[in-house]
Amino acid sequence: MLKFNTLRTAVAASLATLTLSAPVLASQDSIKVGVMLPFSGVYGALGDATRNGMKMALQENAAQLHGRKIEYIEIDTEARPERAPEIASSLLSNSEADFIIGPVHSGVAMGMLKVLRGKDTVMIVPNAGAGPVTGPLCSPNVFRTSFSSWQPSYPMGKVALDKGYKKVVTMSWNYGMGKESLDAFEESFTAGGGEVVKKILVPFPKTEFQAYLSEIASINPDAVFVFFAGGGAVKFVKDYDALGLKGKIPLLGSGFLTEGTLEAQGNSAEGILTTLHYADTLDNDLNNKFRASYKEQFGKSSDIYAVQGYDTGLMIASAVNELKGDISDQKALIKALETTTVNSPRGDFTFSAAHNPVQNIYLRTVENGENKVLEIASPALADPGRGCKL
Amino acid sequence: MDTSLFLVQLINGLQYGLLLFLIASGLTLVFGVMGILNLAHGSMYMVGAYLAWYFVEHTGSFALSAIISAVIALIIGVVVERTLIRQLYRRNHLDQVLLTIGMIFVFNALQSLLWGNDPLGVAVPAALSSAVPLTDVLEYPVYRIFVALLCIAIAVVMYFMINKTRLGMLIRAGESNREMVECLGIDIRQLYTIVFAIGVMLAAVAGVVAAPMSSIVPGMGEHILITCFVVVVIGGMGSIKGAFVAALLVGLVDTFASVLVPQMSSMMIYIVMAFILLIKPQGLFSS
Amino acid sequence: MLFNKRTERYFIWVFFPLALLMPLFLAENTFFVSKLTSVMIFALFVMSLDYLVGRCGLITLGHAMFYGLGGYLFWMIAPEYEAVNFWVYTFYICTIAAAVALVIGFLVLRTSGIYMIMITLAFAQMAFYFFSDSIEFGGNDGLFIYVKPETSIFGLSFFDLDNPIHFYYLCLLSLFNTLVFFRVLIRSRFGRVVDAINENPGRTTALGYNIFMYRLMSYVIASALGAYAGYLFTLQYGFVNPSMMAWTTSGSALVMSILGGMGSIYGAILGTFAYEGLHYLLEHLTEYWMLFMGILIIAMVMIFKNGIAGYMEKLLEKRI
Amino acid sequence: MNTQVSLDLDVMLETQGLCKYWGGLKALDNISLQFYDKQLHGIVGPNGAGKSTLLNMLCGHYKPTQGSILHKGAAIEAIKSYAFARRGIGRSFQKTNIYPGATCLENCCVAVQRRMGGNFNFLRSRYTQKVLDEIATEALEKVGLGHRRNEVASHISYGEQRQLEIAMVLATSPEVLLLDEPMAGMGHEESQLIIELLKKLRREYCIVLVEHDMDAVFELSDQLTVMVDGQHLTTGSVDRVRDDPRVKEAYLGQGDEVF
Repeated sequence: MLKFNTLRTAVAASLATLTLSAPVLASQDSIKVGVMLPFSGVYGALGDATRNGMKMALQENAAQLHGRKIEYIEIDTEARPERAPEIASSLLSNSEADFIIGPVHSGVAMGMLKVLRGKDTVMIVPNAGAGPVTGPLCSPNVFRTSFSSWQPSYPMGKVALDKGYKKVVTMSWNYGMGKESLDAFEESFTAGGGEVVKKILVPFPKTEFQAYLSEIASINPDAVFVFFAGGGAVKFVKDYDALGLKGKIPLLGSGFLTEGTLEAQGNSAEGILTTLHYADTLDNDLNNKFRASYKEQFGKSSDIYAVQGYDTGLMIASAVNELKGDISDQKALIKALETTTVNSPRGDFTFSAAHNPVQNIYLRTVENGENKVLEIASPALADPGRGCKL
Repeated sequence: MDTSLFLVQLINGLQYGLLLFLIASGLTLVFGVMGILNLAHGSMYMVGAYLAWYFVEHTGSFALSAIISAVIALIIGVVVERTLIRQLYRRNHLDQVLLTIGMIFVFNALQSLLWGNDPLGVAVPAALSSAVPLTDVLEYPVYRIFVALLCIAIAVVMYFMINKTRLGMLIRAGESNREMVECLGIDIRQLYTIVFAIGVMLAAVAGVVAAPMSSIVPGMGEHILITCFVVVVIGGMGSIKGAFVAALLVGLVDTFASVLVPQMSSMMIYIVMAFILLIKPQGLFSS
Repeated sequence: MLFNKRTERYFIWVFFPLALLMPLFLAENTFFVSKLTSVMIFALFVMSLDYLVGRCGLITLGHAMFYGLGGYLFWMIAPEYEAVNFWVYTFYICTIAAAVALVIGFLVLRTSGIYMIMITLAFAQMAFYFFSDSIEFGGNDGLFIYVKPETSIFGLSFFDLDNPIHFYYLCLLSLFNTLVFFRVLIRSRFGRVVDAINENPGRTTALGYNIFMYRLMSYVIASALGAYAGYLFTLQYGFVNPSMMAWTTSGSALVMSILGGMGSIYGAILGTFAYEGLHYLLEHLTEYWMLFMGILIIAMVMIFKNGIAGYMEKLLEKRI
Repeated sequence: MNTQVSLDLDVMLETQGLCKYWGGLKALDNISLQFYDKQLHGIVGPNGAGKSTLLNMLCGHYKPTQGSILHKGAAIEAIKSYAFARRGIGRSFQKTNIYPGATCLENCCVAVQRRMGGNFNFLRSRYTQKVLDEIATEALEKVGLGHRRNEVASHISYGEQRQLEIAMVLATSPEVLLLDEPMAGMGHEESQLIIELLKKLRREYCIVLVEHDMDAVFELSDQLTVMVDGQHLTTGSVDRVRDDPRVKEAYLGQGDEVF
């Protein structure tokens, strides 16, 4: 018994010093890619898909890497912003990552930026749409392969006007991404003469929508524009249907409303109009190939997050290729990344001065459980990058 | 707010409150009888929802899945009580808080392992999928009415069980005096196992019935857990009646706050709770 | 003697010299320096909680409110671009946090036991949603803080907060001072009453003490120090977010405090380093770190309930 | 009926029409008593007679439903429970109520310190004030625990813990001692120690003694009150009470578990 106790104590005491023992020493040859994504909790699914997509791209394009191997350092951010600076600095100084990929959550993005702006690494955001990342807080070493929250929502204003909607209620969670999305919609919608009769901001992450929907029903606007994603999107669309608003008041949304959630939403999602920089059903060779091999490799359907991850991988591969595998010169690396044209499943895109994709935004509708592309709502749309001095 | 909207919101609030009661009743029952504060109660709600989804996918029948899920929840309850909770009766609340925080970690990890992190949904059973029109635009789904009635039914059953049956008598006795129950020749540990299992089952059943009208996502348990705490604390810990009144109160406050004071809506229930505790530090219906 | 337990003296003689020398070995590895810094900051926070829970018997699940408050207060009262004095703002923040704690403590300390756990949680949630839902305070995404205070006293500046090593030493100093402060507090006559209240509140009332005042005072002290920790955290990365106030922050701080050995004060340092170390190790080893963390917490409650300090004391202290 | 014997002594503590109801249950019904300085007032009665309830109200632990408590003529029933102790009303408990983890000396120091002040002194060590230690030691010696002063309270015998309990009350320098069954659960010899102690103390303080050990009460009391079912039965000198037929009846009715 005494022996056991001693052992336990010894283990316990040594725990205190564990933080000091540096982990795996990396080989010099490999390119180190730090991955800061949520692998648990509400955003876990998004983190998974992004990672899968990125790895797939780097695997497919291994030939472009000029013999350099990729070493991944993956850390679960748990979507907890307060941990972000710490993890980011771990990847930056401890792992000396050449690229840091992340995050999904905008709050985490802000925390990462705090540490990584202007540092000797390249941060590539594969999802978080927070405006400031490629706006006032933009930085030469920060790129985004996804979108700014302005981008997918802005074109919807025009779509709504074309449909003849004059009075619209907008609604989202009360956080940066949500508010930026609503503002972008409002910007184009009111510029064309539309009126936002009510703007509802639901505390994040509340999903009790019934009270708000009842209120919308009593206002009875021409249409409703919303931003929700993930579990909230599922709940919202189901409630919208269950309370009978569907079919009476058209539902418009930023595309995330119906991304990765269609199966869970079931019939309730049919007919929703959304705008986004991608759709599963985009009919081009790259996309078809991508979807097939993703399904084969991971046993489930790909989604937008996988595409964004994939493009991140493509972008790294192409930059490494252009530099013949030597990425030690940060200026050259950034130059190479800036000028890349990514041949993405979503269609080719380039980067704006603020390092945000200049890309097509598609108008989609849900049909038979799929996001079907109706048209290009806005070709090669660039985020205005307000406040960025690059 | 005009009258019809007011009435609609009233229904919304009551319906939300009733669901809250269903979840909170297990929490308050376990606390009242056993003095155990189960932070992992929300995880049981999550487990119920995931089980419902899993069995609906495999059997196609919602009713059947509900029954299977409830039985599994009972078994989980018995196992958890026997192996873990049993060690804690003589410990303070702090240890209970920690143990059950540990359980939250474990349940969340298991959920992620078993079912992944994608948001999932369960279709409303066909028999209950119609809706009742309320206003020109608004309808009220039959399933939600059904859930509200079910919650009331469960409340009534609990009321009778506690006040009229032998088990209920023991539960009431166990609340006030452990020794007395033991004097009656009852093994109090058996009683505790039963009560804990029922508590877990109630949470899981709440998860099951909520599944068709919500999204099944990781972490769904924690958010509801805190709201349930508010309910249980306002009602008076251990009081089923209190939980019922408090659940309706919280449901209504939350619903109306969402519409009337949107800026403060998520703070509102906590403000109400703090206010009530300042007047009645033991909650509305404490024993 | 201030540190009356042999175990504690050993610990102090091992930990602080090691911590003092650490940057010499790790100077080029800025990550470990800043990781250690943030662990020390959190240890300071856990220490204040440990005093409250372990020494005063006041179990709170809302202590993180003050951690977050420390950060937000700095953002609120500091001018946006002017340099401010670290010590002056430490004083401001601790004072304001203490005032807030005085009001909240006055309300929550009327309850006890499980109700106190709940009502502290309620206040913390209120604060969380207040900051999370308000656009002025950056909402859910949090805020950046661009000011780094300077640390001169009478024109002499010892620390340059932009330098991670300097900041490391500032935090180490703060941690040591806090430890000493709590030791002094516990040894004081005030501490005697606090101990008495913790051991037997009824008896202490019967002896004529107004135990409410002592509890309130302890609550205020612990909260002010909790806010100080949050202030340091905010300074480290210039970043503040409502998730600092989430109940999970309070929860993990409680776990660390227990792991270290509740009420031992120095155990807070042990517990925080052990927990953070384990967390770091597990999350680098496996994606399912949560599972192992959960099992470890359960195991800890079941078999390791006296914490690391408790077991070390069992080995090192003379039997009476 | 008031059977209070008039004595030429100062009334220290007085109750007037004191009642305590627990819901519908009358734990204490209309009790009016006077307790004199430097006298030992015994209170006896069968289980459930309300003796402990009375004591708990005299020390401020319970608030009376009706009636008042006068200390030196001032009504004190409404003041806070800790303020009773500050007025010099100290009590011991039926179940041992000490700080088991602290030394005997420390136990008494807590009691002494309340009066000595400096309780909100955060910096000065608790071990630096000699006077405090001396008074605490004095209290310990008074009850015969001087040799145990550095022992941890949970390590001393049960009888000694009961003595410590009294020492703690004495250390607060009270005027009134409310003793709730100080001899409960003690062996004969240990009880004898307490009896000797009380004999010493009863000319220094106003003592209210609730006790089941009848021989001890008869031996010690100057005044004796008998209570039954929350009601006051009689009060008087030991001899008078002992011969009172109603007392016999009351106790016979209860069987003979007490005598």
